[in-house]
Amino acid sequence: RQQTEDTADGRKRLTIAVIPKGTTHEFWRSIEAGARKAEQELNASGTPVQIIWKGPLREDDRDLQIQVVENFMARKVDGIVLAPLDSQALVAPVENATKAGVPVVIMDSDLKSDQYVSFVATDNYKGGQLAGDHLGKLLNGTGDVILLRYAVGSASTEAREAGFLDALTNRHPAIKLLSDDQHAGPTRETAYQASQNLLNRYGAEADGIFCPCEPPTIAMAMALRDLGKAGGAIKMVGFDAGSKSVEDLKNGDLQALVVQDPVRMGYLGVMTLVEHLQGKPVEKRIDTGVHLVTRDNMEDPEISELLNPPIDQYLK
Amino acid sequence: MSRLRMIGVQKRFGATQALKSVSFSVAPGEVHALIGENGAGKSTLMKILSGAHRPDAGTIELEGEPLQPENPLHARRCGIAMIYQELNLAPHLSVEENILLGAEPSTLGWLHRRERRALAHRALAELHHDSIPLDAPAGTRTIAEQQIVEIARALIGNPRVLIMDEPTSSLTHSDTQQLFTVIARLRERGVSIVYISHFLEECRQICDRFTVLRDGETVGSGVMASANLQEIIRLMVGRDIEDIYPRVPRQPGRAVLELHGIAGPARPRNATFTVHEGEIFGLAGLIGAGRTETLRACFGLDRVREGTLLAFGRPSTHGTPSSRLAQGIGLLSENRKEEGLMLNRSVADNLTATRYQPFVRCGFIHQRRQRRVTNDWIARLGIRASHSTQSVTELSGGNQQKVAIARLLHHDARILLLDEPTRGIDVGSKVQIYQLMGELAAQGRALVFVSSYLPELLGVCDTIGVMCRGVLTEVRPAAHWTEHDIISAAVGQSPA
Amino acid sequence: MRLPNLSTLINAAGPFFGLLAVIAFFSLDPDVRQSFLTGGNFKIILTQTVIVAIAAIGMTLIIVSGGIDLSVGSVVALTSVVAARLLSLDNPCSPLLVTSLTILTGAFIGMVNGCIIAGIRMMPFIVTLGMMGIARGTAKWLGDSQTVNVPNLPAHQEAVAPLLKLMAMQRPFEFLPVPLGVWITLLLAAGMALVLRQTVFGRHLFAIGSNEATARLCGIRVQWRKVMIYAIGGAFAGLAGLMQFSRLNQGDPTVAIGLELDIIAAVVIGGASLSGGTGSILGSMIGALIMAVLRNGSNQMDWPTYRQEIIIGCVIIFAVALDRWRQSRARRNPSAPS
Amino acid sequence: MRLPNLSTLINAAGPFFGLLAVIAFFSLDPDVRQSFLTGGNFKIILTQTVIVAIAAIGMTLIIVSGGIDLSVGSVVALTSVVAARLLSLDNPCSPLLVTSLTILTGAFIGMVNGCIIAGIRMMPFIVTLGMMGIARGTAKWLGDSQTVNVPNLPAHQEAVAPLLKLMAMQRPFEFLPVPLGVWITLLLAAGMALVLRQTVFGRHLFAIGSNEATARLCGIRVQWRKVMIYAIGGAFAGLAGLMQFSRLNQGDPTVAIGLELDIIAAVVIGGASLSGGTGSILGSMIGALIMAVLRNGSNQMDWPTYRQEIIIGCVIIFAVALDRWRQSRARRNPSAPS
Ligand SMILES: Nc1ncnc2c1ncn2[C@@H]1O[C@H](COP(=O)(O)OP(=O)(O)OP(=O)(O)O)[C@@H](O)[C@H]1O
Ligand SMILES: Nc1ncnc2c1ncn2[C@@H]1O[C@H](COP(=O)(O)OP(=O)(O)OP(=O)(O)O)[C@@H](O)[C@H]1O
Ligand SMILES: [Mg+2]
Ligand SMILES: [Mg+2]
Repeated sequence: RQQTEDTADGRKRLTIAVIPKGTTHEFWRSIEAGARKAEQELNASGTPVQIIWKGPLREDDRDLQIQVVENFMARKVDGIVLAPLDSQALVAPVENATKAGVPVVIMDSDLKSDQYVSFVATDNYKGGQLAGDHLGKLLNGTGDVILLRYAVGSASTEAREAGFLDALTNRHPAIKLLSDDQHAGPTRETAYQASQNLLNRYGAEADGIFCPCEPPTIAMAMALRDLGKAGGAIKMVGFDAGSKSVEDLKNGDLQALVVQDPVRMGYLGVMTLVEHLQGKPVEKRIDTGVHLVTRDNMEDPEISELLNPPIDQYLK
Repeated sequence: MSRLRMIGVQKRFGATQALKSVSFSVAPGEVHALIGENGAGKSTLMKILSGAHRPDAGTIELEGEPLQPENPLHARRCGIAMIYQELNLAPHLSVEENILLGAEPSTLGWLHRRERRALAHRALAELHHDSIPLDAPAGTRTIAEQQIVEIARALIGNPRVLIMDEPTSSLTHSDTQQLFTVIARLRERGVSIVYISHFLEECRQICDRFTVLRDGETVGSGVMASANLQEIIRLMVGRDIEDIYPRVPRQPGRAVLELHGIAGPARPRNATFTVHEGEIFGLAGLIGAGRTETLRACFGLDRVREGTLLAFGRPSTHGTPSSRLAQGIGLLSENRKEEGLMLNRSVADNLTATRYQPFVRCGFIHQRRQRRVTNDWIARLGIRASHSTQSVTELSGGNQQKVAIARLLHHDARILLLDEPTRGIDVGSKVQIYQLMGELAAQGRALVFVSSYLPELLGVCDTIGVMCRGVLTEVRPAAHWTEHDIISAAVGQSPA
Repeated sequence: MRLPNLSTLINAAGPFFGLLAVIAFFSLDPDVRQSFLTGGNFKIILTQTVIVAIAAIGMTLIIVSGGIDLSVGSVVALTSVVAARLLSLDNPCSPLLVTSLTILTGAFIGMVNGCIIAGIRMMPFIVTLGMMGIARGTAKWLGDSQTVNVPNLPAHQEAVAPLLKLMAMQRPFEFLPVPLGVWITLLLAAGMALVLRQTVFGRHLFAIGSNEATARLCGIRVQWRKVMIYAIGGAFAGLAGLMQFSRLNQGDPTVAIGLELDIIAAVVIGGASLSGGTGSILGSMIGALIMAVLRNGSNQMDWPTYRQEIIIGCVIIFAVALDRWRQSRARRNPSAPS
Repeated sequence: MRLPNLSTLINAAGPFFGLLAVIAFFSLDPDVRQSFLTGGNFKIILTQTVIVAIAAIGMTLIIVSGGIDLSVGSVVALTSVVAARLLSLDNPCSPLLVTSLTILTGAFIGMVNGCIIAGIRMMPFIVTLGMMGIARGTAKWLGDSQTVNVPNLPAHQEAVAPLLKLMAMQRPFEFLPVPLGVWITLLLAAGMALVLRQTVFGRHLFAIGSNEATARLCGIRVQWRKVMIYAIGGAFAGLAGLMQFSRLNQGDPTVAIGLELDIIAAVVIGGASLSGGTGSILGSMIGALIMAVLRNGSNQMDWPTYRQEIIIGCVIIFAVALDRWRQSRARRNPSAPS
């Protein structure tokens, strides 16, 4: 609540606002866990830090996210870690905050500006390419594929979709796209309806499916199961390590998942900001990595931690 | 030469031919009475003249020039103003705004404040009602004051033809007289006035000539002074009515409704009276005296603040409409349109709304039986409806009222509280209702009859009480009252 | 007891022909027809209609009585979270208990709506607009701003299993067996249609919607009835929330945003008037189906999302305009008494 | 011409005290006060209110005349896309032309609403509900289902620059200079308040909302007026869309979902009744401010989102309940005529 408050040992406590795009998906929960992890480590190492976790009132509303950024700027927090809902819309508030002396670290999705401290994110385009290549391999280079897009105007998923499409056209030209202009919408319910309706139309012809983030991945797997086409009849590659998706992968309903490392993203976002506040130089672009997970490698300890991040350890 | 002529005007609403060729004319400076039964087409004819409806056929001439009123604005510009039968006010707007509505003095859309107030004030002053505050929202004034506001609005444009559709149905006696002096003044100025009323005595008092409509046709016209009332009634109804106030022999029994010092939230302040089985108890008073509120308090619609009420000998001061209905008390509202009826529901549903038990089997309503019962009532009361599932909107005012009364009969109410049951109803229907009331009393039911029309109170009731400013001052057998006594009691002068 | 009479049927016929027209339209294209006009697809459509349809039953009661309920979408989200939370307790509740508590939660919120509307005599639009935010916030609060997933433990999964069956789809390419939820919806719709048409309670609803003052005068306890009506509407929303849970296998506090408008549109397309006094369950069900068929068909036609939105918007306006026109014509040429 | 009279002021006082109460509440905590009660923060609040406030001016006219417009949110999105598209043409339009065309687009949609409502005599709720989908779909169509960004070329950026100034915030920690958009809002609010109170048009609006039949019989061309009212409402929504563009520096077809409910809430908190005949621009502006202060304050208090939603819901119900209570008291003790 207080911008800078002297703690017992006389050191200034840093207040850092972490602003996700939304709060309901597990992905954001992992980001929060990462941020909390950083908070705990910093506090333990003698740098008092307070993290404020604050999502927008309505998910996916850019103006409401701008309002959150502005309100934190008015509060004169020491810094902001932001996952911008849009690469353009958030430019002005971020630049304003920077001008007002509130440094901003961008995470997850890009921002069309250079007035931020650092950009900490997955390479989403690369993630999409990974998915495209893997699906191409699964189908041996031929077949009919469905792309169920996420939502209108979401930069990170659009990059994945673009990466996926480019991988197909460049390296697997024999694969045909059955449908690539349907949007799943923001919730699992909207995604489920769209999946059911799409599969009803193309279920007989399709050989492969790609979904670019958590809600459509889970919903499409549900729809495939309804149809009895799960388990390999239609090969499916999803994105993000929702606990349900991980289960589906284990059961073989999903053939592969492209996963990011959200805990690391949250952790590095806060750490980078604190380093910047302490006057240390930081990288302008920090890649937190993407990994292709299949049934074969999901038991590797490194991957296993990605799939089941130790969230509860950091969130009380 | 006549100022206004309507020739062969026809109008059809769906299946009803409201007007089949009506002709009439008015001269400058003439007050012309338009008389007819409910549903004869009086209001429709005048609405055509004022541009609210378009005629199907026929011509209208104003000062010899053909006129086709396109809409109310056009008619107003041509000098035709109308006071509608139903109150037409914007309740949220102030009195002044209502008076000037549609004729606001302005330049380029900007209102002139001073001129506005002066105009409104002048119009009210002409009606001797400049005490009505100009800035008060119209909805908070009494019904009578609202009626005055409407009349003031009609006077604003200095009309050449002024139509008054039952302007006095909610005015007090003195306001009515006030209105008549205004009418006389306007007549001297050469304004032509069309005056519609079911009170034939009023028409006699101020009208020069009359036209009678029946079933959408002109059936007669003439000079008022030389016509006799019986003659006019015969023209209206199409038959002779011997006895306007038929008396059915009856015997009062035990007391069933006793009020002791009943006071409501604002009105009444103190009402004490007793009604017996087989008695018609009349409640007289000026508008705003609190008669409606007395009935509403009895029926549990308004809170009873003080006093006690005994129904059928048992104390039950506080009640709700449902408990009153269960006791066998029924209320007929004075406001048919807004409270009395569900206009878009069927006759059957309206008629049986308070008592479904006779047709309920295992929780479900047996619809055929419901319709059969409804048809019985339709036949017994002579309601003009094509079938029991017709919606009530499609009935004329008098028949709507009969449906509302039939509801009380179907409920088999032992005490009937009737608030202005004859308001806006033609002579023929009135007689039917009086007859019915008499029969009900003869069956041993108790009736409370609220009316502002003294002759009918004196003609129908056994006992009459008079209310003045919320206090029931005086109760006497009807035979011991005269019209003059009632008026003096109602205005608060101790009766001679 | 009697079947609904002729005029009721004719009134419902308008929306019904609308439904046929929409289905016919999507069947024009032979490619689409192949997958669209199949038993399996109609099973999908029916399943997708369940949530809107159940909530629309309650909304029909509310709209017939002259009210409106904007909080339904939020209540669906809240109750889906409540169901998920109850099943995530250390000792998960039994499916029956979950069902009853979920429905009761909905009914409780409806009752609060009703009490405020009846008690302070406020416009239902405002009260339920406020409740929309309150219920949504509560859902987020209960869900800790996240979706609530039932733990993957034997005891919990056992408790969830029967609930998941409600909306589970088997044999995707055949019409039968239709999920249990569809049968429940049909049963409830038939039951409430009877209640609305053939019982005193139903008559009172129509009376209140048609003219509240008259209803009061006729001894109907209008304020109590309103509390009841909103509570029943809330209970149906609660059941819809349970179906939502069953469909997603999770409680999602952000689900069903704007669903209330779909539901209201369904009821209105089905012939109800927002000024109260008219409406029928049958019509509302058909209205809900029309919306679902439109959505399904647009997906199958591969129409972009925007075209679907535009067309649904046009259908809403067109359906109601047609209804007005039909009614004004009916008034002009009144049919013989039925 | 005269200042609004006493009773108007007293009517507006209710919401005004509400605003003061909300501000006072957030100032209780000394820590929060430090950042909350600053010129910079109030500048932010005002800027955040602009879009809702501008749209609320139009909505006030519509609600006063007894209507409602659910399509406003979608129109804001659509017009923000239109502005972005016009600026992205190979030869970008001049800022002035963009402004006029954007406003005209809004006015056009409002006019279509008005024509359907007045022409077929349909309930505004339904018509604008349909239009909500249509406008949203059209926005997505025009935007190609994406946000529309103005190309980063000199000619284009030059055209955009003046428009971005509308909502640009300079010197974030001082109250002045307030963005141009705030001044425009104030000016328009003052202008429309005058129009509503002091012109024949305003009179007619109140008359139509208070009693439509009477208005018609008094010679007011009700149907024409309605077309005009909805067109003006749409024009204000169009201007709000321009402000939205200026704020986001992009046309966003998915922005402002559900904004119409915020706007309606602002107007109603400001003392208007959804049944028509009452309402004031001043009140609506204060209503919009209350909502923005609540949102800003909750952020500063570190409240979780859900608490904010619950509280705003409660405030809506409470504000209107209070208003009802005040009015019923006023009716019981009528003050002397002013
Ligand atoms: N808007 C309308 N739609 C359908 N029928 C109508 C309409 N207005 C009037 N009617 C019918 O036209 C006929 C004439 O009605 P009108 O109101 O002119 O009668 P009236 O002579 O004024 O009766 P009252 O003395 O009761 O006022 C009636 O049968 C009435 O039912
Ligand atoms: N809605 C209201 N608000 C404030 N005062 C009212 C309202 N309705 C009625 N009153 C007041 O209550 C008193 C009695 O009302 P009302 O005119 O109904 O009496 P009444 O004797 O029944 O007259 P009548 O039956 O002849 O119309 C009047 O002084 C009136 O001003
Ligand atoms: Mg008449
Ligand atoms: Mg009365």
